[in-house]
Amino acid sequence: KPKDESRALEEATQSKGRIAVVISTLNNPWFVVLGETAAERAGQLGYEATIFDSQNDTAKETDHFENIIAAGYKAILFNPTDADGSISNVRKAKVAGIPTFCMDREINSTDAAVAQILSDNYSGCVKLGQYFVEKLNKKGAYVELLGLVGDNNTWNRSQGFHSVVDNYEDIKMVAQQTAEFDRNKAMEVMESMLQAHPNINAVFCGNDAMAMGAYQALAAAGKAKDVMVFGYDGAKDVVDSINDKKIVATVMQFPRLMAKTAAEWADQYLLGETSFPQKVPVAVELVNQENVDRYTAYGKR
Amino acid sequence: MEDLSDYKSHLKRSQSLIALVLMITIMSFLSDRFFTVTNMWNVTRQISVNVCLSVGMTLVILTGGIDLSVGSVLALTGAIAAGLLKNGLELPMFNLAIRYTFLGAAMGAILAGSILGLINGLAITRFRVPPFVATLAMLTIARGLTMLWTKGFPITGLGETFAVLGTGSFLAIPVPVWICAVIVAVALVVTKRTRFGRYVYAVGGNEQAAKLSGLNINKIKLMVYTAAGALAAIGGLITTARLDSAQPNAGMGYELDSIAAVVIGGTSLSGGRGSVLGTVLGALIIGVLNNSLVLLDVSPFWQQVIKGGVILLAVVIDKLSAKD
Amino acid sequence: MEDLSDYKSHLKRSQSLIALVLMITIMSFLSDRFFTVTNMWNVTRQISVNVCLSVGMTLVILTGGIDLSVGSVLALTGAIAAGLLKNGLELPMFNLAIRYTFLGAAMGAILAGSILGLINGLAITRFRVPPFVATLAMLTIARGLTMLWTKGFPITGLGETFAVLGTGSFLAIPVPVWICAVIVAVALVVTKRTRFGRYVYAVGGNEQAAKLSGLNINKIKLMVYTAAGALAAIGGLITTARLDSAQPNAGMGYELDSIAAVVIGGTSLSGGRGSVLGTVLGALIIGVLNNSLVLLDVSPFWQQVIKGGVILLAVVIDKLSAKD
Amino acid sequence: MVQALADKDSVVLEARDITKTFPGVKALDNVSFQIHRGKINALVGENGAGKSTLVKVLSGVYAEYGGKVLLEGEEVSFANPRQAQNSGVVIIHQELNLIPHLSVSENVFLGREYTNRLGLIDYKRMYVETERILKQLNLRIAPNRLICDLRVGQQQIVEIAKALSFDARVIIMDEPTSAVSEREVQVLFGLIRSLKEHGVGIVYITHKLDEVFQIADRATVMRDGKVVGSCLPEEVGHDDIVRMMVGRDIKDFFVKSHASEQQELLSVRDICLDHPTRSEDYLVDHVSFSVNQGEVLGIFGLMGAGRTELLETVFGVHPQRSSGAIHLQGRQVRIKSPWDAIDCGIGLVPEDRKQQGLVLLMSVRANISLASLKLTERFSLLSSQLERQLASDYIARLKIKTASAGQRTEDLSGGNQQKVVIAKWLATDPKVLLLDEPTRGIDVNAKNEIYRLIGELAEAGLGIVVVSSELPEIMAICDRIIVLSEARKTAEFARSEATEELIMKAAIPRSA
Ligand SMILES: Nc1ncnc2c1ncn2[C@@H]1O[C@H](COP(=O)(O)OP(=O)(O)OP(=O)(O)O)[C@@H](O)[C@H]1O
Ligand SMILES: Nc1ncnc2c1ncn2[C@@H]1O[C@H](COP(=O)(O)OP(=O)(O)OP(=O)(O)O)[C@@H](O)[C@H]1O
Ligand SMILES: [Mg+2]
Ligand SMILES: [Mg+2]
Repeated sequence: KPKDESRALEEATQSKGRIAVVISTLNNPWFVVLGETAAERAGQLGYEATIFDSQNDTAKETDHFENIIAAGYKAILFNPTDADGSISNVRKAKVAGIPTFCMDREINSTDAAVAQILSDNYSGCVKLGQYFVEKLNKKGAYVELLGLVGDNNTWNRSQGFHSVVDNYEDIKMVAQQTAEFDRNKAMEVMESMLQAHPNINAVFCGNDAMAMGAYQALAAAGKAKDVMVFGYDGAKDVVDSINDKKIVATVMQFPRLMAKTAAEWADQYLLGETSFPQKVPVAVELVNQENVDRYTAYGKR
Repeated sequence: MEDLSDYKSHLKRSQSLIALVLMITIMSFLSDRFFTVTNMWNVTRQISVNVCLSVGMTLVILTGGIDLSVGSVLALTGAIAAGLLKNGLELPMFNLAIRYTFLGAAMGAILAGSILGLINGLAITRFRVPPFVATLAMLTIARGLTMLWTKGFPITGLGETFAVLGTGSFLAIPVPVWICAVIVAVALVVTKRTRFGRYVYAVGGNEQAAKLSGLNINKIKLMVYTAAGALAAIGGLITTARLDSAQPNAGMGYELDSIAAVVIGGTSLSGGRGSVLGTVLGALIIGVLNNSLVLLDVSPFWQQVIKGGVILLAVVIDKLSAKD
Repeated sequence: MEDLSDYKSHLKRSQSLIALVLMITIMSFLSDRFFTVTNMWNVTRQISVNVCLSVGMTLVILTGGIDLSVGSVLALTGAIAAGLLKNGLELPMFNLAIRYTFLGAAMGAILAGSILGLINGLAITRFRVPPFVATLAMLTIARGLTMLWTKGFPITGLGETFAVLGTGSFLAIPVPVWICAVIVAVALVVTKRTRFGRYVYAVGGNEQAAKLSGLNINKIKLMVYTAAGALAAIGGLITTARLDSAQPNAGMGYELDSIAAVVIGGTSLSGGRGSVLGTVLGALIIGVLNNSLVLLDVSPFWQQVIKGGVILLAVVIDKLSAKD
Repeated sequence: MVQALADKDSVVLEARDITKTFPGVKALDNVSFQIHRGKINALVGENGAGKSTLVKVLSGVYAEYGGKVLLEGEEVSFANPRQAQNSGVVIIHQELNLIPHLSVSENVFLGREYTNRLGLIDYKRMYVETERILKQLNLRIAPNRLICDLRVGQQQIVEIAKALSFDARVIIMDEPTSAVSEREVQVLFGLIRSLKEHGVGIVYITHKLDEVFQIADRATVMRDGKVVGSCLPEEVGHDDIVRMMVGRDIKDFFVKSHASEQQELLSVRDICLDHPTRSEDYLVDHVSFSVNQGEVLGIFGLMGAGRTELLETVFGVHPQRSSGAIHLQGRQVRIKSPWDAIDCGIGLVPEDRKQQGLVLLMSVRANISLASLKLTERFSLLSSQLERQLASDYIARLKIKTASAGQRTEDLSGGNQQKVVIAKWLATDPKVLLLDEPTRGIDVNAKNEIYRLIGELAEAGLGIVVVSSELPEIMAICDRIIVLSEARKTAEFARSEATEELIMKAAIPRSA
């Protein structure tokens, strides 16, 4: 008897069921924003949302999917760890009748997820690369700080950037090192790089945490004025720093927008809507010292 | 007395079992999704990789050593299997390109894992590097090699046959669970019923006495680390097959999970005491815990706190009840 | 005989020194940027956090234990300091909001670190949980608490005074290096010249004998883990101050770096043997290595392979030369 | 009445009706025992009789027990060893309790270091004090030497020094001489006598009954956790005490010679072992010896003469540093490792059974079969039936007292542990058995059984090499005796030629 009661209670409070938000990692505030916004929006729409942290490990993500299917969730708002490795997870959910909506990162399959709301790292970095070339006047030496070398976003960004910058013969990359998306590592690596290459003109960082770390190392070495720092993400620190004319530019992605859209589409899907575009790119925008007043952390003002 | 000591060790072994049963019982009340056939296969499938690593880790720890490199070796061997399967191996100097079948690639990965383990063993026995340092170095080296081999990109699209290893079922039981079961069964026979197994305990129990009893300590250690490497490779194959993709940063931090399973299972880190069965229980406890936290909708930040607390509690209960 | 053993232990201690000098010499040839004053301060500043953690780790390992939680404790205490400084502490039940000065926040963090360490110690001594498990649980718990405290976001904008701790200089020497130097000096005196220090060696060398000599083993262990927690908190303060921001994911994997420094410095993982000075050398070796790899523009793919190889080599050289 | 009162006054420490149980064992059963001021009370009894347990109760190691402990007539209950020490009750434990990587001085003063005004350790004072005590004990080593660099014998003397450094009313010595040589024993006895003159009450536990007669004022005998009697040594004989200990008569065993002159089994020529750190120096310096079938060869020497190293070298423990030729039954063999030695039919019962002989965590059965596990295989899997059979054969044959073959060797008494080690080697069916101090720390009864065993094995045609520090033992059981001194062989005697004087003369180093 008590079981029936509790179930009745359950149904009363969560009439629309549970939604899972699977995020590749919560180690970075950007993804925390993505996950929490998705969960919050789903909550507003009447669902109970739970966030899952895949800790950058596709195998952990697989575990989560299996558990989610077993637990009977209604839908999955999904930020994949890997474009290829995550496909089988989404397929599994589909087979179990659970719709998946990808956010920010895509999966290399068009028949698994209901829809993919994507932030295009590659073209974002193309934009950044163009601005980079412009600011350097097509001439100079720079270093690049990569993210985790085993992460495909690291390479998407790097490749987008190089697809532009490598066309200019007088712009030379004098060193390329990894700082694992980490502010502290970036600071330390930058400190050491400045020893080897004291006369660089710019730093390109694969995310904003590294941009902040690199900037701090430059500031400590008294070179903040001579070396331009470029980041990627649109984190609060960096938007503020651009405002303060410390960092030159970053690329704004819109995690809140993507998360909200995904949650809303999931709701519509569960209410019977069936036609969604498979891939929806959410434009990424360059934030520089001229237009920074239009932006705030992870979005538009 | 025979019976007494047997009984005692029996009780000791069943401590982790009690903790596990307790957890399962509580969970069955808390969530009606928990005690279902699908979910049980989920849990066992999810722990299968950890079990592979932990069986090897148990052997290593029984000799009084430790292997921190299992996670990296898993990643490297998974990538090697995927690479061989997908691109074959080109040997330009011989103007040769070898294509691999599924089996060939799997064998190649296991061979590579064994060699990496053997190198650990050689560093430890020949050059007397402490196991912690030797395998820590290997952790870094193997991760670096994984990056070099994959160039930082996942290797995907490995085909149906290979995927079976990770996602298939045989007689309604998932293939990874089968693999695990076979490994555990072999490990049980080896540790309990072969000379080698006995020697593993003897080396960890008292290395000097073992040496003076004519055991070839170095050989035993080499074999143990090699086995750990090979088992990590099997773990790598399962992971890769499950994801249909070899991830360059797969297996990060798995060494701690694996050591945790071994220790929760009652194996002593100073060697000579413990069992494979205990390790399996330890892995199950961790697996059930992970699964439960998800089923109960615990928020990810709280999950870590609770997970740490439960592991602590499991061991404390174990110790307290062992006291009487 | 007397002279011989002195000479031997002297030689043993200087092994890591030789490895370090060798590395520095080679690097001075390979890069003229290496042996400069700025770069030396870079290296020492960069290792300062690891030295803080490793001094505590040395004490713990000397007693025969291990502390895997230092990285998480560093993150949590750093976040606590930043949170206290920035937002103060609200105690709604008392209708009270406390604001913290720089010093108050720092003290609060160190207190928190000590408490976390004490909890480790209590789990180990009162509930006889193996140190590996107890501190592994704490690793998870403290990370979870960090996430809860920060809600997953960095806490930034901590002000000039606080930043001095990380980026300031005093008499042309970076403040973190000063802090480190003081910690090392105190630790040297404590380990070599105080009763407590000798007891740490005694507990690790032969716990039974130490107990029969009337030492309060539990108290010594409690103090050691508490010290490790407090030192991790100092590391947390430095990290936070250097970045002018408390990162929720700070300190991940630092436990392995720290243990590596201790072990490369010649301290035995089974306890009772080693020294703080050796640990400092170990940390320096790792620091110089990291710095060198960047100065030489080694590709990130190769860095890990080389790093592992050099660590292995350093220990092998050590062992080989100790043989004769 | 007056007499009784005076007697009572002289009691410093008293155990009254002490009962102590361990899980499954009643180690002490209503034991009463008195320690008198200025008297030496010997405590004897078989292995496992409860001697160590009794003195551990008296010295605060075990805080939970039934009965009373009285110090100067007042009941005390020491919660830990420190409290006992502070009350002047000091114990030298049977097991060495030293910290390997601390110095001699730090070990002597562990837990009560001298400190200066800053609270830092005052090494200078500690060194001076340590040197003074070591001098009394005739041990010439620097107080800052690390314990791990000392030999066992020296370590034991440090342990004694530690006890002497207290201002003790009662000193309890649990087998303090099990690892030290005769000369040092005499030094120790001199010291004990002077302590006695200063009114210290002394308890002396030993298995060497000769020592009881040499030094004790009174002897108390324990058996099975009870005190079975007490006597004045001058009033009783050796056999009386033994009878009390074992509850029946036993006779000292003398091995009869079975040596066949023709059949040379093992011959060792010019064995050398280099010093690990000093070049040009040897731990074993061109030693040659041979053993015939059925012969018992004794190797005598003072502490540190190199006897252990000699056996180890023959057994292949130090292949890199050793040289020399070994012939087995006339054939030259190369022994580069213990398993080579075992292949050749050589077994080694090492000096320290706990550190080197046994895997204490493993069962009696597993220890017995460890070196011959191959014999218990069936279809290349271990057969527990075969193994059990093997173990029970030897348990019966060697009369090993164990609850079952499955019991952990850790829980066995010393003599029985030693028998397990011997059983392990017999199971390999050896031709030559090397025994290093086979009777150290075991009681008369067990000793006699081991002597009997040695005799039986020799009779069965084995060649036996026995290293011992006890001259009477060597002279009783060996057919031939060689003497080592400072790594060199200095003499060889047939049993008929050997006298204590001759042997000692050869054993004493020339340089000393
Ligand atoms: N910690 C312990 N736990 C369980 N049993 C014990 C323990 N210590 C001693 N015993 C048992 O108590 C009994 C008495 O042991 P004790 O060590 O006092 O003997 P002993 O007379 O000193 O022998 P020995 O001459 O070999 O030193 C033995 O049966 C022993 O097995
Ligand atoms: N590991 C070692 N390093 C340096 N010297 C050693 C070592 N082991 C033994 N020695 C030295 O070798 C010599 C012989 O020692 P050994 O232990 O063989 O003597 P022993 O005759 O067996 O005496 P004991 O009665 O102590 O067993 C001693 O001078 C000792 O100091
Ligand atoms: Mg005893
Ligand atoms: Mg000896």
